[in-house]
Amino acid sequence: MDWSALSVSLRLAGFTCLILIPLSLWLGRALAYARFRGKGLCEALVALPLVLPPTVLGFYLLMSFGRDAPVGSFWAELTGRGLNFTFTGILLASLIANLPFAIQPIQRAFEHVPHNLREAAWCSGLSPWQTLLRIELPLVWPGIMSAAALTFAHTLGEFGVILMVGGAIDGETRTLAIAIYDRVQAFDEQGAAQMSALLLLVSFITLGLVYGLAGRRRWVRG
Amino acid sequence: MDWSALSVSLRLAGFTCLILIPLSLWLGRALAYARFRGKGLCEALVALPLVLPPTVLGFYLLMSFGRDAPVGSFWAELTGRGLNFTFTGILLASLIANLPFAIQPIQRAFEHVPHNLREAAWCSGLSPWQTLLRIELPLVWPGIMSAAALTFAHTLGEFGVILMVGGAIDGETRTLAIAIYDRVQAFDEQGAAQMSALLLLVSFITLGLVYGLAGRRRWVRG
Amino acid sequence: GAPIVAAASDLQFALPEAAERFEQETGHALRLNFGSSGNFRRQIAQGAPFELYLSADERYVQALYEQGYTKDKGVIYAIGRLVWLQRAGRDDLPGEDVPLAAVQSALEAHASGASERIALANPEHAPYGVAAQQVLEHAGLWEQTEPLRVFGENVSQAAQFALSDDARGGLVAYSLALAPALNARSEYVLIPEAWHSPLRQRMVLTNQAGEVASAFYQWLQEDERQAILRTYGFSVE
Amino acid sequence: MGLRVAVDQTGPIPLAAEFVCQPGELLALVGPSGSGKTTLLRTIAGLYRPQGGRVECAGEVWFDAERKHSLPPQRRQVGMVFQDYALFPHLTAAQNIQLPLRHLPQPQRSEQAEQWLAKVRLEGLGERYPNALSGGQRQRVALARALARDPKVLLLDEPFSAVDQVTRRRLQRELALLRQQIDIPIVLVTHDLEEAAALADQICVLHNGASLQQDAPESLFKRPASPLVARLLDRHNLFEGVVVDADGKRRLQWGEHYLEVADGLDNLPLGEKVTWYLPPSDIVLHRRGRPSHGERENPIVATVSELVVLGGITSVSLSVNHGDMLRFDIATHAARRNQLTSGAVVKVSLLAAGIYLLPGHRVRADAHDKRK
Amino acid sequence: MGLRVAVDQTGPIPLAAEFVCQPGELLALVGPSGSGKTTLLRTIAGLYRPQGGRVECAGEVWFDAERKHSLPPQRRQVGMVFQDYALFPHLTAAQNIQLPLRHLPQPQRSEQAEQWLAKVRLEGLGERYPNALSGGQRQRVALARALARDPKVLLLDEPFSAVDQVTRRRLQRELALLRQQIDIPIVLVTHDLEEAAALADQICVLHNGASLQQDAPESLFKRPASPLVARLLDRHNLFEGVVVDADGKRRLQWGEHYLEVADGLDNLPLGEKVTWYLPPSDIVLHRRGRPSHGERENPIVATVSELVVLGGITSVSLSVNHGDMLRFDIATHAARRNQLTSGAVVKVSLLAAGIYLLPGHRVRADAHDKRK
Ligand SMILES: Nc1ncnc2c1ncn2[C@@H]1O[C@H](COP(=O)(O)OP(=O)(O)OP(=O)(O)O)[C@@H](O)[C@H]1O
Ligand SMILES: Nc1ncnc2c1ncn2[C@@H]1O[C@H](COP(=O)(O)OP(=O)(O)OP(=O)(O)O)[C@@H](O)[C@H]1O
Ligand SMILES: [Mg+2]
Ligand SMILES: [Mg+2]
Repeated sequence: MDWSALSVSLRLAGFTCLILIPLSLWLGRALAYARFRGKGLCEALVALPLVLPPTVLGFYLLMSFGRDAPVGSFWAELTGRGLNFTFTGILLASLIANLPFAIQPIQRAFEHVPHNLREAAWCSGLSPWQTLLRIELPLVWPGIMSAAALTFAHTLGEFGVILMVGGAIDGETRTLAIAIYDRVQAFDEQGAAQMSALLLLVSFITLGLVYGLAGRRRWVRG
Repeated sequence: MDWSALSVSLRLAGFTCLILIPLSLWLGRALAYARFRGKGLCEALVALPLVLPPTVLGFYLLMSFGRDAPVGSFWAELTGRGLNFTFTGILLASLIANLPFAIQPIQRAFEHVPHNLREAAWCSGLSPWQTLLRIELPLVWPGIMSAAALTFAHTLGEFGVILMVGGAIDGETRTLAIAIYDRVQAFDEQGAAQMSALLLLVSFITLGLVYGLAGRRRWVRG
Repeated sequence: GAPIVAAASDLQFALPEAAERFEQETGHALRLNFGSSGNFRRQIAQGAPFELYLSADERYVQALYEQGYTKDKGVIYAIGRLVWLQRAGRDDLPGEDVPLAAVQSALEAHASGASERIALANPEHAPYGVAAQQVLEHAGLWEQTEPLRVFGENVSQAAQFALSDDARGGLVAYSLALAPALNARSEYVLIPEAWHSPLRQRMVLTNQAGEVASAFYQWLQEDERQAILRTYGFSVE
Repeated sequence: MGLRVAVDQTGPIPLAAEFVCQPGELLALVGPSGSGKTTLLRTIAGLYRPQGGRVECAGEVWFDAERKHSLPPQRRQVGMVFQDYALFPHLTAAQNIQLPLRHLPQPQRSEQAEQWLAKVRLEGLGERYPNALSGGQRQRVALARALARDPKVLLLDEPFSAVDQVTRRRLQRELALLRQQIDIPIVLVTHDLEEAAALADQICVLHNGASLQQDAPESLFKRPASPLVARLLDRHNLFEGVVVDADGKRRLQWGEHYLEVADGLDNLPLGEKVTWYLPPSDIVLHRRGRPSHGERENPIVATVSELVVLGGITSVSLSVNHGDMLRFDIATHAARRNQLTSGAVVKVSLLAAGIYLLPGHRVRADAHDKRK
Repeated sequence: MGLRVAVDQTGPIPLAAEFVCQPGELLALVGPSGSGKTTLLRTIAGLYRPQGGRVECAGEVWFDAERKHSLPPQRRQVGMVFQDYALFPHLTAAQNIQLPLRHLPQPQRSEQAEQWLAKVRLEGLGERYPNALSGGQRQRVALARALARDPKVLLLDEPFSAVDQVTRRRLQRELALLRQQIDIPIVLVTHDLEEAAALADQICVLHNGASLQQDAPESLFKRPASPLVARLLDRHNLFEGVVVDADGKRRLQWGEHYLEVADGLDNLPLGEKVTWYLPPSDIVLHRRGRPSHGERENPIVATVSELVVLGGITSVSLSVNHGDMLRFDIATHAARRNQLTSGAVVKVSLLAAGIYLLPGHRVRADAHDKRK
């Protein structure tokens, strides 16, 4: 069993959720409450990372993360390190690839928050920030859980983008998905099956916990 | 430009949406309204197709779609044709791979339908079926649009599963995503960029339309 | 850590054995990454930390050399061979003299309505795919097989296709056919070398190569090591 | 043949109610907030299934807990106004009203919707979505939607609570007209006892899920079955007395007074403590310097302790010597004319015919509903 | 120093209202459903920004359209009861009430929440989520949440509409107690004119977004500024007359009657048509066979056309010869004693002091509010 790959996978999925969910809360909320003409186009734009085949998206990311490309050189100047073939790089790639899964459920959830509850919160003296924390977040919680679950699961399974940008470096960018892929390619079906089972088990437990917790809302319906 | 690949892609994405959305309406609604102990686990199960790397999922599907495997032989007996390397096969694979994207947004949307509106519909004499059509569907519409958009976009970009089950047969299972991948692999970056641009454009327009239409709900908020 | 070697997928079985022996002899460990040679070429051009690159396609090495990412032009380390691979136990393996008889019979079956596929790697970018195309063209079957062909992304996937229930078989790398993992499940016949242009595989040290990688590079070129490659179905110049 | 409801369960919402409503009759359900009125309406509509009980309407059994039989809401054909309106947010006001009219062809449907809109005084607002309507306008759309259904029974959960008095009067008139046209049972939940008295043929008083008394408004207000009912009906003038013998006649001793009672005293044993009730209309103020009718009946001297002027009516509270408080209303000009002021000493008569002895009840100071 | 509101816009919701509410005062906003009451409260709370206007409270400018200044709702510190309650569904009743108390330490917070729950008579229901509460219980949680806020101004949008009469009375008493403790302006939207009369120091009458009249309840009910106000206040007895000279004295000709009027007639030119109003309390029924006070003032013979008994009070409609309808209330026993029955001919006096001549208005048959 490739434990270091599992650890990379879990770290990648964890960090992706950790960064992407707050970001999507902000973006999804903005999209949910905003009313402007080009909103449909904006929403379409958010879904676009999905449309490219992962390897191709990975290819374009590899190109733009390079030290000669704007993104990569900016990052290199900032940190002294490149993006390609580093954990940071695959994390960034994973953030981009997962954006649609994270934003959409959260946006929909915010759209369902009754406006008068926000007003009632303001009238109870809650600042916009407190309103977000104490009223909106609990109400959009199922949406957040959906977003987190989809992001988490998809990051675990993501392969094309990560392989391209990360280069499958042991202990840094080689995820369990890549390891399983390698096993399949090497016709080691038993090894692949074992790792797949492990991956499925870990995900199942994680997701089961997430959904189980999210489902425990006594206040839903009478 | 590979027009036949584009046509396969659009057909695949279209049919996937067409079949998956009604299915997810049924499943997502059942999950939303049901209250049972193992519900969290059920929901986790739905997300699992995401967790496996697409190629690996594809590999397992290839195995189980084979003529000697249960699914494949059942299908062969039914229709006289195999599933692997056919459009039907990749459609089935695409349905499985996209299940999580379709079900989750729809389930969340149904969870937000106020119970008393369904009751009011019943008291207005609407059968459960009419209630679904005239009350619930309009109310979950944004969720359906989210599901359709994610499914559509993801099917266009899906590559690992489709290639594995479909074998890239021209005009039947070779999608635009595969064609783009092949261009990239063949170091024909210009070709890849052109096709990518086309894919992005088509998706952008489709999604923009979808969201634009979905957003035109005059009744949302005062 | 140990230097990373980026190697073409057809070396999946041969190279680990070589690396293990190298470690026994020198005490130096290596990390092996297998994958698409094309992807590796791209990644090396982007500064990937690969020290040795064993490509299935010598043109990629050439290109990297010209762009200045490698120490030199590298050397040919092996020449690949092609086989007809099919599931074991079918009882219809073609004879050595008529390796493409299976393709013929698949074509005949197709004419009568059945559809058993023929798998090969994608000739657009996979070297073994190019060779397979040449073989079929040589036999004058390229056009006819069009409806039966399925393309793997690489030669490994082509082998998976070849062994699936819905395929008659496929044209894949000899090195895969010899792999222990496939031995029990498959049978094969060799394709004459003359039917396609030689699959020359070239390796090269990248600019990042350190001492260990250079040592391995040299080590692989010694005659006795080439025997390992030979047992895995590569011929050597 | 009308509506017969009997419901019985111990939890989670305790219920023990029974009532009947004949076709063409209007039954008002009254009771404190949380007493189960909405739950009972939901039971009739088939939206709530209590553990035990039976609902029958027009000779059909809609619900029978014993036989585990329950007709779905669609087949019960009720017209229901929900307490929180439950308007469909994605349909305009007119479309909301048209929804139960789907059996009609479209032109007729919109015509009827227009008519209903007019009847609830919302002409011209048919194209508005509910979110662009005020609270009372929404409630009226809900009312129109329920009435449009052509129902077998009409269930109205506080249908006028959000509209102003003038509009409410008009809607009540519409409801009264409707009652003449269609011969169905109507169950009305209301908090407004005047509304209940004015509109209902029967009133059923609920408390903690239990039906305490069902009766015609007049008898109910005159003869509450228990002190609790009296209190729930916002009645005052509920006192305790003892049956005594005074000069050979049965009298009700109340503090220092020996009250003459027209009815019911003779059957009671001497020394029995009884609870009695006097409707405010049977308290007669003696006019200054002039005799007035009924003056000889139970004259009582009392002190004005409170005067509340509500337009043309003044509500007077008198405290009698032993501490009890008598309340009644008189016309404001009469109060003025008799120079009623706080602290003034006045004489009133308690009409013997009005005194009602509650059957087997006594007023307990602690009789206080714990559940709200 | 209290609350001063002036709002002005043409659309989408037309508004042209102005009112003042002093600290410690309770101002009732009354008006037909859809007249803009909720919108005005929302404007005060900062949830709605009209195109023009100004809101000032406690010397602070909260909103000034001209200067494009608007304080956010958080900084206005209002306690608001929303018409649809707007309870937080994910918080229990107690947590809902605790939300505006976040400045207090937790133990104190829960203690206060308990106290508020008790004040709105919801002891023991603190742990319930709103979906397990009845309509009236929810409304009371909303009320407690608004009161708990310790606000600078209290905005109550029909806060008692969903609770029964007895509970309502108790809540009104709590509100009255609260008013003695805190010295803030309270704005109450209500449909219940009696409630407005009983609770409010000032009433402001709204129609189609415009404020028609603000006044103390008594003066308002006695002296409505216009027929429209009278109608909105559900007043009847609004008639038309002509100023005439009879026997050298100014009189108001009404049908065949020449009415004596205490005030205001002398300033009017002869022949002027005026609208006049008579509060029901100034109509005095002549008792059978006995003279009664004020009998000589404007005696009128009329026919009883309708009698509605509402408990202790009977509402009487009399039709006079020329077709107008007089309405007033008397005690039910008085009605009985005087043998009032439908069709009976009776004599009443219209007290000269009560007749109020509306300034410069005439009753138009078509004066009918188009918007609801
Ligand atoms: N889900 C629930 N679980 C437990 N108790 C509930 C639940 N829902 C409602 N109740 C309780 O049931 C009782 C009856 O509620 P119901 O809504 O029928 O009252 P109501 O008479 O309509 O009151 P209101 O006049 O305030 O509308 C209330 O005390 C309420 O708290
Ligand atoms: N979004 C909107 N667009 C246009 N008009 C609106 C909108 N929202 C409300 N209105 C209208 O504004 C008017 C005032 O509404 P408001 O809610 O203030 O009335 P209200 O006096 O509170 O009535 P109620 O007593 O019925 O609650 C109503 O006629 C309503 O139809
Ligand atoms: Mg209720
Ligand atoms: Mg309102």
